[in-house]
Amino acid sequence: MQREEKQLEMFLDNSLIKLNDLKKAIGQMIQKIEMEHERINWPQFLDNFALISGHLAGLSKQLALEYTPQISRLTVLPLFLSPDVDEHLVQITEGRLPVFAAECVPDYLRTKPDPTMESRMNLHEAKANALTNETAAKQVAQYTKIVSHVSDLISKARDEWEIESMNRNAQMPTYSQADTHTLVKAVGMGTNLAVTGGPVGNMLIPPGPRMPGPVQMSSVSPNLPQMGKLPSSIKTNIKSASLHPYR
Amino acid sequence: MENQINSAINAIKLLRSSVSNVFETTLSAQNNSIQDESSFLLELQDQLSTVDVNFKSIESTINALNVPSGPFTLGNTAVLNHEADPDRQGVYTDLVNSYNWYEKTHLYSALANTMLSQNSLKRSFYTSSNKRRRPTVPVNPAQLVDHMINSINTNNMTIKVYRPFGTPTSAFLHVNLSRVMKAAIILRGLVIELVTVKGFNEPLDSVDDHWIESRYAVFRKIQDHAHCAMLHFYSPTFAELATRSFITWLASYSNIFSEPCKRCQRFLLNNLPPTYRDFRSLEPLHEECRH
Amino acid sequence: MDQPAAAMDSLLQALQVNIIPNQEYLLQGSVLDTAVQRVLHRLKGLCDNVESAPEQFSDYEACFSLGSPVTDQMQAQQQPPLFLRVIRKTSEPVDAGTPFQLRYIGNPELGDAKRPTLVRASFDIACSPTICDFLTEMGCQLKFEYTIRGYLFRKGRMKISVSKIFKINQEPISQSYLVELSVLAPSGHDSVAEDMRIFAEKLKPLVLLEKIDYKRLAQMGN
Amino acid sequence: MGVTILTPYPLQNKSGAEAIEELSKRLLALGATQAGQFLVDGDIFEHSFKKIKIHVMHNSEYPASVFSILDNGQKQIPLITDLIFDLLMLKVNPIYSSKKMIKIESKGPRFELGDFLVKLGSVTMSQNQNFKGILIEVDYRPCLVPAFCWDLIKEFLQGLLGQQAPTAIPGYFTNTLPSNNPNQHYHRFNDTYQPIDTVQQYLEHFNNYRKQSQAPTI
Repeated sequence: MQREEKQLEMFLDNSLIKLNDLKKAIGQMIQKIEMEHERINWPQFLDNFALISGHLAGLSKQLALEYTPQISRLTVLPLFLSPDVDEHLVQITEGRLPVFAAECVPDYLRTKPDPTMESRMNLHEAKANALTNETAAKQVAQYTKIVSHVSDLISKARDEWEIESMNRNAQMPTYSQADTHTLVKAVGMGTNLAVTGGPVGNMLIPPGPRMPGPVQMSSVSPNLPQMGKLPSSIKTNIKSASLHPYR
Repeated sequence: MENQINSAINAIKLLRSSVSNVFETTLSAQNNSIQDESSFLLELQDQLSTVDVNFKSIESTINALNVPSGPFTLGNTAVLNHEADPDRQGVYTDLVNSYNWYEKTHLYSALANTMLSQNSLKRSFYTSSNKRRRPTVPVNPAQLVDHMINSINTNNMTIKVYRPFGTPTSAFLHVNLSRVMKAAIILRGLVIELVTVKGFNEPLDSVDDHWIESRYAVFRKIQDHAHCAMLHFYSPTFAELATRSFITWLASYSNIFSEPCKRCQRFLLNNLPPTYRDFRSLEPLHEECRH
Repeated sequence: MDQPAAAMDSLLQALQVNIIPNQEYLLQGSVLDTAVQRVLHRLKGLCDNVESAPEQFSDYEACFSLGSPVTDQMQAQQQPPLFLRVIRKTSEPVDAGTPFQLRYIGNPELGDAKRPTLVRASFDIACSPTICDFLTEMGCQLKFEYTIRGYLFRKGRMKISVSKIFKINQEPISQSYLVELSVLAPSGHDSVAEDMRIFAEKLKPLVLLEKIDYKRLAQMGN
Repeated sequence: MGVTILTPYPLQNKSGAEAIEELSKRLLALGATQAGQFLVDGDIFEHSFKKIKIHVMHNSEYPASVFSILDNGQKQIPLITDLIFDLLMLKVNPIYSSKKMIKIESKGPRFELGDFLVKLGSVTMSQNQNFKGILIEVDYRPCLVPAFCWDLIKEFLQGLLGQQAPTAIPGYFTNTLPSNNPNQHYHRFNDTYQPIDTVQQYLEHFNNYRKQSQAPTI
């Protein structure tokens, strides 16, 4: 019991420090806006904001920590309400709250949600309570079915994707080292190409003693690029010329 | 590794959003017709500094990345380059070619336009006043020309017909005379427009070659005579006959180097062979010996 | 015009100041027939002649050797035979004016691991069709011959050929296309090798272009 | 390039320089203009033990080409190549070696007269520049067939050289050559002229000069 109280105290202290920091930051910000609004520049302003949000984030982080005492279980009771001005209160709130009276207490000590939220919450709870057990179970089953179906779809797609890409990568050797060697050896050293008798260099006999004329070769490479193409304006009725001379 | 890439991608995202912020600010400032210029400038400066910071962070993250050692396994995206269907890519070359043609046409027509507008010189037939004198171009000159060329049958002369630029009315005749000389005759309908004479080993294939004189004095001289002959034989009413006679006359040059002058019985005069051919007898004469 | 210098002198001078491209930087690889379209497509994107289809070529190549009968008698000199190749265009249109090509290829140097490409001496000499008679009479022996058909690309001064090698009876030598990346440069232009390495990287993983050790290859064959 | 006729010019007790001087003056008087110099040289590579000679020649009119003529005693095979062929000839060195002593060249002024190109060459041999004689080259550039213009060139040569002009067609053009058709006489007179023809004419004359110097009967 003592330990819990100690923890609570420590937590409250920490929170207090944090809150004070936050207060200070806000105060500085307000002061800046009020006093230096002519000189303040945007980066400074942003810096201040960042500071404030940092403090806020730190605070909410601390509140969210699991090992913090369950402060939500604690109750805060207003012990003394008075319509008169309380000087002490004025001092500790730096003049912001002069009276601790019945009209302002609900605002300051609220631990429940906002009334509008609360009404919507109640609406939903009523609706849920109105359902019979049977329909509820049915809906749950339906929901589960849908979710599992979607998850099936996704995992199946992923499997397919992985298998496919693995297959594609595995299937696609685009070159073979052995062929490289065969080709390089053939071109470089004539392996598999050695002249086997027959007319030597028959492909190279110069055409005619003097006037070199075109030699018809049996090997015609397919799909010669259709370069000499032009609008069909060349009509060579006399001597056909395959290439356009003015291109 | 993946974390690094992730952070790099995040940094890029940040940069993009900050840059788009800058653009948004400038845009809105323009729209609001800038009430407070200095505050706008401050805002802009601030945003730009954020951009700068983000950019530096990208640089540092990228520097932190190390070059991948092996190929990435990018799932199916790696198969993208396998999707190279040549049928689907074939359009590109055609596009480039037609673009080039189009550009060329554009350039040429622009050049032609400036040339023509600078020289308002009118060739014989295009003045509206003397339309009457304009030789009528036959209805189907291409066939007539082909027919005429087919019917010309001279030894050791070959004639090729070209119709560049798709004009049906005009034709280029390329005449090869033995192994002695080459000539190009530009026809309009059946009327000779221009004659170019060149040596057998000189180029006459490109269009521009028709306006370049022969490198040899002999052929320059023959070209001059050919121009005279062109005018001599000119006859708008019997265009075919005129052109035919001209070609026959031109064919008589096949013996330019091997026949001495009929008058002085010598080959050379002023280091030139007999470059003139009589229009009727086709006898070879030196230019100076013809009177 | 001054006194024309003797041709040989000016040539030697040109050789001294390294302006004659006589070094070939070479990387070789191959690609299977099934994948050649992809390689061609990639090369089309990488290389310079974008506007036209890739240049196709079809050549006949014969390799002659000079010196082996002589060295039989002068074995002491250990002069390696000289290999000369004659290349003739066979693709249409066959123009009578197209010269034959005489190519001298020296022994390939592998260099150390740092050098990215193979380097070998190489002269390309255009010549008249009498070259074969000339070489035969000179004492050269025809060693082997083949036809080579394929596509040619260029990128700056780099030349990329993707070609298929056929025996003289038109039978392909393998189910692959030979891919060669080469630059002919004057000696001392080693920086081109680095460019070639970078270009070869871009063809991975379709084609693996590498420097091939001819000596090791010859031993492997035996 | 056109038909070129090469003819030796007898010295008649004049020195080479004097003869060249006189001919130059005559050409200038005819209206010629001097257009630089020219050089034709011929080198011989011999096989280390076979009787094969390779003549490697250069002509400054075709500065990017090497003209080689292989002579194995029975026939001559001409070859025209790029200039780099010279480098290749260095590579075949142990098998074929150059005979520096009989390297020969013809050089001198070059004149243009109308369409004619006239070159007056003084021939020197080996490295110590032994003067051998004068070769006159007349190139009628517009014409490509020797048969067409031989008479014309003959007339030109008579105009230039007078009595010393050649009257017969140079043997190079009239020698019958092996032909695919044995019934048909084939010689170069009716062929289209090619640059190698000029070089082969030079080679014939060079070989004559070499023979003269080998047989000291002068």
